[in-house]
Amino acid sequence: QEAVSFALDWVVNGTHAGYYIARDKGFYREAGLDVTISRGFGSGDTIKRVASRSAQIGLADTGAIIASRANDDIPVRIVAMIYDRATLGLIYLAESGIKAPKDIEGRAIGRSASGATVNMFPGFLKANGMDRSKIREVVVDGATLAPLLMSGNVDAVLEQSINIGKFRRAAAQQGKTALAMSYADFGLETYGNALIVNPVTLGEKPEMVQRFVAATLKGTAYAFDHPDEAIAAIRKSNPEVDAAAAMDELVTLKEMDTNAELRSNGLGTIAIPRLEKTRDIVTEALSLKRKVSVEDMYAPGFLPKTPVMPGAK
Amino acid sequence: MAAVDTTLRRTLIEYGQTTLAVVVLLVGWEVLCNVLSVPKWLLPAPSQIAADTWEIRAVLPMHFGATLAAVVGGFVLAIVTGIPIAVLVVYSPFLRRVIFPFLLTLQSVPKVALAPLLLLWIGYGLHSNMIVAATVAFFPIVINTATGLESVDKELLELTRSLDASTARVFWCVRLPWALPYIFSSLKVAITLAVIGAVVAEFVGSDKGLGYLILTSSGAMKTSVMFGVLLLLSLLGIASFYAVAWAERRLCPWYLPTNTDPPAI
Amino acid sequence: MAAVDTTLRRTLIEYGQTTLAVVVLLVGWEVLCNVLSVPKWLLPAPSQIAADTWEIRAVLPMHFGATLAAVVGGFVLAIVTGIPIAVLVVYSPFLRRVIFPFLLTLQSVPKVALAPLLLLWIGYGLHSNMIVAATVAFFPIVINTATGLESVDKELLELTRSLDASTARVFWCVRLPWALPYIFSSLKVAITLAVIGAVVAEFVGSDKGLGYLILTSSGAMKTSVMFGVLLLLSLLGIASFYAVAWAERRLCPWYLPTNTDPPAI
Amino acid sequence: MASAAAPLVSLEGVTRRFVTRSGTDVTALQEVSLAIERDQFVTVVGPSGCGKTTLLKLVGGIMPPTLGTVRLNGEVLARPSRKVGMVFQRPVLLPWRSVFENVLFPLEMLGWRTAPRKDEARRLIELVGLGGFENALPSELSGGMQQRVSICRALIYEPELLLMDEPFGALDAMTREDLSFELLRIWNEKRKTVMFVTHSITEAVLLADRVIVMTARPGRVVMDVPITLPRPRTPDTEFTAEFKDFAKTIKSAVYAEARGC
Amino acid sequence: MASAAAPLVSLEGVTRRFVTRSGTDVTALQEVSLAIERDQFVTVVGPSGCGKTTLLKLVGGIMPPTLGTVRLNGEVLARPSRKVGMVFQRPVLLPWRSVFENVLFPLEMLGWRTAPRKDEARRLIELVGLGGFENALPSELSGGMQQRVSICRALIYEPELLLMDEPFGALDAMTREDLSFELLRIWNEKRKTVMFVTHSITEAVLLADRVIVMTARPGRVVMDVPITLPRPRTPDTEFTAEFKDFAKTIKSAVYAEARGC
Ligand SMILES: Nc1ncnc2c1ncn2[C@@H]1O[C@H](COP(=O)(O)OP(=O)(O)OP(=O)(O)O)[C@@H](O)[C@H]1O
Ligand SMILES: Nc1ncnc2c1ncn2[C@@H]1O[C@H](COP(=O)(O)OP(=O)(O)OP(=O)(O)O)[C@@H](O)[C@H]1O
Ligand SMILES: [Mg+2]
Ligand SMILES: [Mg+2]
Repeated sequence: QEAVSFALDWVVNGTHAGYYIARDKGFYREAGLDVTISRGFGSGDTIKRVASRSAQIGLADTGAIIASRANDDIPVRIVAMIYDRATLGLIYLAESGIKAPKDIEGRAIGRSASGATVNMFPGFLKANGMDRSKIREVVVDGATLAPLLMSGNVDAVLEQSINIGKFRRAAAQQGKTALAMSYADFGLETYGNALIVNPVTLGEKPEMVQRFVAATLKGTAYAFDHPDEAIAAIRKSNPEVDAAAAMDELVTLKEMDTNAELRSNGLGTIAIPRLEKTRDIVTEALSLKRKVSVEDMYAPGFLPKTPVMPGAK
Repeated sequence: MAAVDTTLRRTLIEYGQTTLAVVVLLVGWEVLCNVLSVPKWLLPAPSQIAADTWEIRAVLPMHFGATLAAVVGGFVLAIVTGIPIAVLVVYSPFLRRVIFPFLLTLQSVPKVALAPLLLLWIGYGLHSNMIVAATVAFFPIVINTATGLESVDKELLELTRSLDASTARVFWCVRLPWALPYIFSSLKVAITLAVIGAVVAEFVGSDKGLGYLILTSSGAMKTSVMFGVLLLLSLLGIASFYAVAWAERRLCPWYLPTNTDPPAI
Repeated sequence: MAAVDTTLRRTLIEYGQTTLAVVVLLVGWEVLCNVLSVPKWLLPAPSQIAADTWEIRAVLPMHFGATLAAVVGGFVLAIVTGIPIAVLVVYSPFLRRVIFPFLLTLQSVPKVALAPLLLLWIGYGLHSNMIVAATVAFFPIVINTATGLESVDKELLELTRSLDASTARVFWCVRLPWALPYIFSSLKVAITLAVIGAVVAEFVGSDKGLGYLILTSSGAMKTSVMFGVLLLLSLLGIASFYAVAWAERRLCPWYLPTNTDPPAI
Repeated sequence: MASAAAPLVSLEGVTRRFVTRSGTDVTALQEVSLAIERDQFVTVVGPSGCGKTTLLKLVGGIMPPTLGTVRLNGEVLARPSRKVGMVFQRPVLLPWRSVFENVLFPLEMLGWRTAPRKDEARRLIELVGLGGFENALPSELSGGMQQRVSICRALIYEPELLLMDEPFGALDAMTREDLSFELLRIWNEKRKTVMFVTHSITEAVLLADRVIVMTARPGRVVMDVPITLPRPRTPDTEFTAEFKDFAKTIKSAVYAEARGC
Repeated sequence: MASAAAPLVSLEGVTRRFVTRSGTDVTALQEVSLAIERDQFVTVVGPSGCGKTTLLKLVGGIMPPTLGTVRLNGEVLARPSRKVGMVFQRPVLLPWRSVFENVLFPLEMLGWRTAPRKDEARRLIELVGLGGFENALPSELSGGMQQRVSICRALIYEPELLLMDEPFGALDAMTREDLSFELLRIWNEKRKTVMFVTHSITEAVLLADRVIVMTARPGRVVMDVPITLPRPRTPDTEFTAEFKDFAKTIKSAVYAEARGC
């Protein structure tokens, strides 16, 4: 058994079901791997951990990866895509009357000071011909976004759509409905979280990476098919995870990853034109110093030979 | 006998008052939440908090223990670094001038911003949580100890000088005991800061502890559990503060007021 | 004339030593980064930090000013709440027993966790940043002031009692001046905590200030800018600390050592 | 209970005990009964540690008796009276105030205006030989100089009853003599009552209408001698035969008591 | 420079000035030259504030002179000597230590073992009349009792040169007399040198080989009287004619000096 340390992007949640079920069902063991999963402290931190090889494999946002390659040349490469589309976007209440991006003008929105969703917001505005000066922004801590929206202080918040479940339930308590709007649906079609590896590791242990990716994708597909079992696997080692919230997150991820494209190419695949597009959007939004080339961020050839299809059903 | 009775009665009254105050607050909070029907995610009622927190009772002891260990370890670390630094600063004007800017830098940089970097350098785990807790807690100890060491009665120092006593002896037998009211005053502050420091470390780099629980429960929008954990945390803070106050009472009764209330600050 | 010369020379030497220490550190850091070729994203070199921070020089004054205002406001707020609370606690054993658990709760709960809720209740803006800064800073003031007020010479209090003096007069003319070494000791701690508190408040709910800059630069993976802002922040901390030390020297020279170095702690 | 006929100060069966940190009881005063008439100059002598300071603090109302009652003007003393002034055994000055400000301190405590008494303060400071030190801090004075400041402080607000605990203890013979006669002059002129603790038997006899001799611990009054020497007293009084008789009586009482303990 | 023939203590043109916070200069001692032979018992008298304490602190080496030199055994005093013991004017006890521990304090400071001197400590405490108070804290003692503790503390390590600053100031006449003769006995037995500041002219003459009279500020030595009274002295010495002559001479010197300032 080869020991592998794997760093998540953030605290354990429903989107991580695939790794836990892969470990629980023995997919990793079958691949000869002994995987230690540790929580993340934000994509930026995970990237640095992988770069400094204190973790061998990591899960991080593609935008953050591109930025860190461009700004500081941090040595990491994408080997597989987990979120086929970035979940960046807005969450708002149906009762607010917002229907299209334009409706946000003239209203107050809540956002945190930084993060991918915030970084991409200008791009979203530009793509939809909106004027930022017409929007009043309230900057708060990420944890406060939901209460802020529910209390009616703002009409929308910049928040990943993966978290819609929690908002939905909080809104329901007040007899309201929470909805999500993705940047990806309005001109900013970018990739989301990806698996990353240090190029040195790639050179030393390509086999191990391949086996890890294959087992991970297998676990992800299994989790899509058996969500209850997958959530239970998470809660076995992380009892603090809330089952209902985790289920929402897993379901959202599944919806995202079971599109036509992945159904034909298999989980984890990366389309070069889409990656380039993502790079262009990010480079402009973050006014990065340089345009990273594809081979500078993506190491092809680590996906399984036989594609793993998202969901048998 | 009568004296014992009075003491007992007084103690009961004292703790009774404290308990009463807490109970009144909790009841008021509960009533307010119900009357105004404050939404649960804004400010959950105590009953709600208790019920929801009770559900995770199985994992609580483990998380509580992790935080407690980081607090105690960080506090001890803060003492064993803070007091020697204060000593250096008091005895050597040169070191004072050289060390102080760095101490102040370390102190004014928010640990929340520094902790991720620190953890990247020293790794994750209990030891790093302790170190973060210590960095948060040690500054008041340095300042108060230094002030205390410098406040020694001038003629007492002259007495030791007339005996041509070594610096070490004067330190241990005169300066340090003299500074104890200052030191304990700072330890009471430091212990609460150690609690904060441990939790901050758990926010940014841990997968257990009360700080981690706060993070996960707030992430899952379980406001009531978050409040429950915050209350547990404040219990930890209160208990450790009174433990320090108790130690002070045991170790240096001479400067504490006698006839006033026992559980003084 | 000779005396003035000596004083001037001594002052120059002192500041020279401090400056030298800082310069040595910066140069060492720079050299180390270059020699070991430490990656920029792990620890950027000072030259890198300076260059990258220079690029955002246009917005720095505004952010710096916002944080400064929150620090000063929070510090003042901490003083005007902390000292009265200490007074209440010292004069009324009943209030001590009732207030202390709440103070300790407020103190042991990490402000990073509390601030979002607080901001939700009291709104966003400079005033709320000040309040958060004050909550972080006020506890040492309470503890040290209370200890100081209680440390008054017993016979001095007997003297005032023999004059049947009002509590207010004894407080203003005896207890408060007597407690000043304790109070200033805590103010030196409080000012650095106010810096931290202001930044934490900016982390969780602000669109300006050095805290906001740290968040955005770390979010955009600009490590060197983040370091630059952290250094600026520590400059703010150092300057405000020495401002308090200077005020102490002006306001109460009587208890400070005379013949030692002027820039004592 | 208050009546014009009542003595200014009266103690009835007053006992005062202290509980030490180590838990033992020390009886400082035991069943002391005593009455002091208005305008009397009473001196108290007794071995060190016999309870003289304790006695003064009880009369000053800054310490309650364990048993018995202390009356002032016939009324049970519930709190210190503003008519009482106290000179402590230690100088107890405010370290951050100059000599001048320390002397004015009681006026502030009493809530009186200080302006009208500033000249008086300067006069008192001059009187005790501290002219030129008005702006000095206590830490810049010698022991005896500090003690003199504390004497000025007790005189500035002209209390009716002066309680003085070894006020001249740290002074040289001459300053001591000068201040003694100064005190007698003030007492005579302003008609005050004085309780004065001293270790000097000569001083005790020279100043007093009445000398109270106390025993060693537990403190009790063993002798209460009216001093019938004529007034005004002068430095020469000391050399009269009557004076020597009084001094001898008291000395033997003090010595007997002390040796006996 | 050191030689057996050199006096134990010698001051050559010693001046000591203080700068006050308000910026003025106070000259406490001015051009004092003085030699003290081994085994002498020297008493120092002078008006309050004339620099007696300053003189003792200079000899004790805990304060440097502004001008001039202080020699001990012929060598310039660069740092305090362990052969010198000091009784301060204030008791300066450690508030957290019991009487017994306070008495043993100098031994710890000197780095000596305390065990062999514990009996001696107990004996000294008994001697000054504090038997039974070994475990009391200083705050539980009267002023005079604290002063006696500080006397024991200076005696415990048997220094060759004893500097005593009004050691009996707060004591009653009898305790004072007892302790004076006790001190004489120790001095005689252990062959020590003593510099003793007092305000009592009687005490000064009774104890001394030599009385030094100082002037008021700025302190200078105006009179240096060898006391040729026979030894051993007893309480009766005080009543001899020679004694009275000496006392008178000194008294007039002190008074003249003081009145003159
Ligand atoms: N706070 C205290 N705690 C315990 N014992 C005390 C306290 N204050 C005084 N005593 C004891 O009470 C007794 C009398 O003390 P007091 O100060 O009245 O004596 P005194 O006559 O003034 O002596 P002196 O002449 O030395 O000043 C002493 O034996 C002392 O030990
Ligand atoms: N730290 C100081 N700062 C300024 N002046 C001082 C200081 N110490 C002493 N003096 C001054 O020096 C002079 C001599 O003081 P010293 O204590 O030697 O007098 P003394 O003879 O011992 O008097 P006493 O009999 O009252 O104790 C005094 O006038 C005093 O004001
Ligand atoms: Mg007394
Ligand atoms: Mg003196």
